[in-house]
Amino acid sequence: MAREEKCIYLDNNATTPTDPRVLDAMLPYFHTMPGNPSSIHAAGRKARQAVDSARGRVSALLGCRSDEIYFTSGGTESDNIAIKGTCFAQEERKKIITSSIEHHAVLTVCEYMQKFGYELVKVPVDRHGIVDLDFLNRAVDDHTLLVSIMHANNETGTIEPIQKIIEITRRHGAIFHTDAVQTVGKIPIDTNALMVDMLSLSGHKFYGPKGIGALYVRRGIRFDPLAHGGHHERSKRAGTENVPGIIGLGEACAIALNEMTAEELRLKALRDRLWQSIWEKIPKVSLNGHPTERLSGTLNFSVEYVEGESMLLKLDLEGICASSGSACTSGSLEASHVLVAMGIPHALAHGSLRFSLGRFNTEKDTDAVINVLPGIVEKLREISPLYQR
Amino acid sequence: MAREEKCIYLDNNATTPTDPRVLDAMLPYFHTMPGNPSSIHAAGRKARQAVDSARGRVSALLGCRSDEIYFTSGGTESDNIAIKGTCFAQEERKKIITSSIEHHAVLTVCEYMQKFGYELVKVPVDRHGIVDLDFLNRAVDDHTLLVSIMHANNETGTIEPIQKIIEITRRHGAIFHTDAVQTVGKIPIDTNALMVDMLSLSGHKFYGPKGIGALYVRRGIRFDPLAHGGHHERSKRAGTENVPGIIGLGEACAIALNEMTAEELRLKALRDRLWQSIWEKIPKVSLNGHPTERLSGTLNFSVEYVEGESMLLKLDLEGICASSGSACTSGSLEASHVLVAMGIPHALAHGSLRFSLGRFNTEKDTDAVINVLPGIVEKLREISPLYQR
Amino acid sequence: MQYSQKVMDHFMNPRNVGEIENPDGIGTCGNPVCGDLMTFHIKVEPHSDDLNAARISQIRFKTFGCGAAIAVASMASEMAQGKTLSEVIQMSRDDVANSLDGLPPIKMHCSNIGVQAIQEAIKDYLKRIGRQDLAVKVKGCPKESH
Amino acid sequence: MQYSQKVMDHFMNPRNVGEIENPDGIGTCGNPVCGDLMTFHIKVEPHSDDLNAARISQIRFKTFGCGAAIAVASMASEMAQGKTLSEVIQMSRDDVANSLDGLPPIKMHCSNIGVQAIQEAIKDYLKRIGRQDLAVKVKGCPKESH
Ligand SMILES: Cc1ncc(COP(=O)(O)O)c(C=O)c1O
Ligand SMILES: Cc1ncc(COP(=O)(O)O)c(C=O)c1O
Repeated sequence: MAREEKCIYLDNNATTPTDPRVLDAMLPYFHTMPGNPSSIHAAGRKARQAVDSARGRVSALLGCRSDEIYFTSGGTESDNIAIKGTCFAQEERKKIITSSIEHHAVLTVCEYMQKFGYELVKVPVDRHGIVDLDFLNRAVDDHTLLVSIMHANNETGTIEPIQKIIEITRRHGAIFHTDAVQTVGKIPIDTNALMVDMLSLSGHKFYGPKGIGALYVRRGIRFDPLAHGGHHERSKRAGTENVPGIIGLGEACAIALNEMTAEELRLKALRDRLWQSIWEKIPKVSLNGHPTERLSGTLNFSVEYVEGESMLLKLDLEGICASSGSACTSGSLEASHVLVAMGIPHALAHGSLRFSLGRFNTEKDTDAVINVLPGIVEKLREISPLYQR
Repeated sequence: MAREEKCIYLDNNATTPTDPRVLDAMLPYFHTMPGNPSSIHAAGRKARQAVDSARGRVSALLGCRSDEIYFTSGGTESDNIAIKGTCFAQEERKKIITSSIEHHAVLTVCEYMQKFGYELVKVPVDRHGIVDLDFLNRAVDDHTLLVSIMHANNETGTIEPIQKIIEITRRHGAIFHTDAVQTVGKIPIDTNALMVDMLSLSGHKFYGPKGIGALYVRRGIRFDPLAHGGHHERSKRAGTENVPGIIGLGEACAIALNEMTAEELRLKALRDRLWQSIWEKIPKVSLNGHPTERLSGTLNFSVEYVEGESMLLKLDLEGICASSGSACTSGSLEASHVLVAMGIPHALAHGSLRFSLGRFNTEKDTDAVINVLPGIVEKLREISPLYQR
Repeated sequence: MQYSQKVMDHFMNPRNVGEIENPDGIGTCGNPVCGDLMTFHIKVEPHSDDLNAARISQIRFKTFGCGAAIAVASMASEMAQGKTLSEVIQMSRDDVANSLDGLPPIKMHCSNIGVQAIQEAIKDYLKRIGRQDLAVKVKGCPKESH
Repeated sequence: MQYSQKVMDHFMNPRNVGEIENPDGIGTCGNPVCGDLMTFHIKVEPHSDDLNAARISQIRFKTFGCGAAIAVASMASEMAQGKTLSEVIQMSRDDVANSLDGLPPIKMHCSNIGVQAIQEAIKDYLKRIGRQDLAVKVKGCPKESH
């Protein structure tokens, strides 16, 4: 369909288009400079230098040393290394704490570790998706190896108070990991000031390429590799380096460092204007996520009496790409565990929509939503048995 | 240095330049078609279709079903999944068998599994690098979970008799995995005819991009994921799919399927001519690897009285990129464990050179080697205390 | 998730949407896990208790649910329209899925509750005409989906 | 692996390569693990047993080894040339590495055996002039590297 060709992409929390500047930086490393960074010849040395300089750009964004950055294949791998690696590197502490709203890349890993004798505690959240600090405070003890709580949630954009979480965690000498896949490149992060121990990021969530990510590990924190093999990444992540991917990630970090502050404001204005219009034009909609402590590009709300996937499909036919917490859009049979954990009733969780705005969106895109969404909702409500006019 | 700019790249076993056709196929998936294959909208569906079609192209090269292919971040990850995944998915059998000449991506993983109570047996090889089938036959028993033996060795190019190895393995109901990172795309492989259970491959070894690989797993073979998370890759390998990488891998497979036969002959002629000239012009050189059962692009030989890295450096200054089994070129302090396992004396292992030819090499490249190598060897022998004219 | 063209057609242009004034039977079926819910209204003619004689003369539905659920309800309504009650009682979920050229696997057991909802309406009709004995023999909606 | 420009310079244009006819001392040091081997020939003037008076007047080396080993031997030979024996005995591996603007970490303990090999040659000289007692005090080549 011609419409599909120029889809209005409002699903930037799922993945972002690679910035053309990022792609440009990567291109020479495919054919013209093919070296393997482990090789000692000119081609290898060039690749090594490029990788080193990209590592420097990642660490500049995070305010850490470059030897605290390990390149991985993405956010999921980073989360897996952080959690499994920390567990397998020791035998003393056998308790892991996470939150009920983590991405599957953290939740499923923590659950898997139960197979190896680890106790798992999931901290609940309030209706805005903020973790319950009192609960956490009671849960962390001297047997706690690791606390893994995300920096911001991918569905609602709610930003967790990780400064306070870290304070609680440190009191008992537990290691703190945060899945910052949704925040890196979007809001400022200073690993040093925060005293975070491990932090995961993923290139394709902030205009870098897919298939590349990184794990920050504070010096002195021990972890077993997930993938064993050669001496790559200081023997902590084996496998020939994804050189173009690493260059792309470095470039994405450099761009973010430069543009983040202005972009955050721009997106917030765009998003708030969109929400304002939706709220005015569609009755019975409710915001999901924290009203203020929230990523500036994320807008998640529920539309009463209609189901999310059917709205998505109709938006899609209008050339608009968005997402939903509907069970029908996930691989599972249940509605978003995040919305449910926030106490949002199932029917409303099923009827949620997420527009996540990004670098390449403009008012034209949000205007398109405002033009078509009220009609779509109206049509679907008409055929809904729940709806009484 | 201007010379470095146009290096003659003869290190294709380390990594290959991405084929421009592969890069072309990938390009649209960076910015123009950014979708996440898990998304249900048009952008997501396009990405999903592209991934599915690439999976079909990989399976066409291997003669398997497309649902037997799992995309990974490279050869190392594939090897890790195969070995760790098989171990963690069961509790009955506690013995792993591998060979003494495996890549570190297999050897180190097998060694790591000892930490989890697995017994490890390394099968020795003969002077050509062929595994000792009698030894293997005695080693495999009913406690053996997994036999992992590479298809062809990356340093010498020696091709193992995996058909026979599989016959031995199957007699005891063990699972057979082969690291085929050096053979996929270079020689025909029919997973079905071979009855191999698991097979690892890596994109950047046959003109695909870095950071992408695959694991073939015969239907019915159980394994635990290495990275847990979302439902990607039929819940066996979590993480947003590296769409451009997957497309590139698919294209690399399609090209290989088409061109492999002719290319194998071309490379063999090129390589044999190179060796013939070296052998005529430089006294005291000896071939490493099997004289005939060998990858057609690989030439590994030892030069008496001189050390490999110093030859590499001088070649490099002449604009030629090659590799060596010298300890000085590895991250470790020891000479190639492969050459040493073949019974090659340490001094000769230190003095080995590997030229690995590939798709973009021509006679001009090998001629350049023939022009400069004799002089380099002569100079280094002059300053060698081992050399008596 | 890929929907067939037929699914998309019924999703975009659902047939028989709405309610019937003074229906002969009303049936509802829903799967709370999936968040799908369907309500069918039917008219039966003639008003017989002979399942081979009585036919569904008019049918209307409303659906809260994903694309598959809407398409299933629409397709099921089309398939039931004009059929005898005994024919409709013999219809299966697979019949509907097949008529839609298939459903994504995950939607099969979840959104595919159209036939059950219609059968609930038939049960309701049978009860209304005093044939409780026949009503209990009709499968209708599975327990967990009421 | 990145070599400094100094290392590359000495690797490309090694100074003092060769052997000496009728040397006053010969020293060899090698690390079988790394595959590095160095042999130094020295001439000493005056032929004194006063370590502060006797100087290395001529020095030549041969090396089997990687780029670092060749550069280390060349640099060590330049540094020792003209120095008194006591000065050379006090030279350390780090002195050579520093003069080369550093060596890759992995090469530090392996290829950096130039100073030891020269000290072996001094030991040999002292033995030849009958001062076994002084020879044993010179460190020379570490045990595992003979
Ligand atoms: C919060 C969060 N964590 C982890 C991930 C996983 O990252 P990736 O898909 O790059 O592996 C994602 C996105 O998928 C995410 O949003
Ligand atoms: C035989 C063999 N196995 C495994 C690997 C690892 O592959 P990758 O570096 O793509 O992870 C390589 C190359 O590095 C190899 O040559």
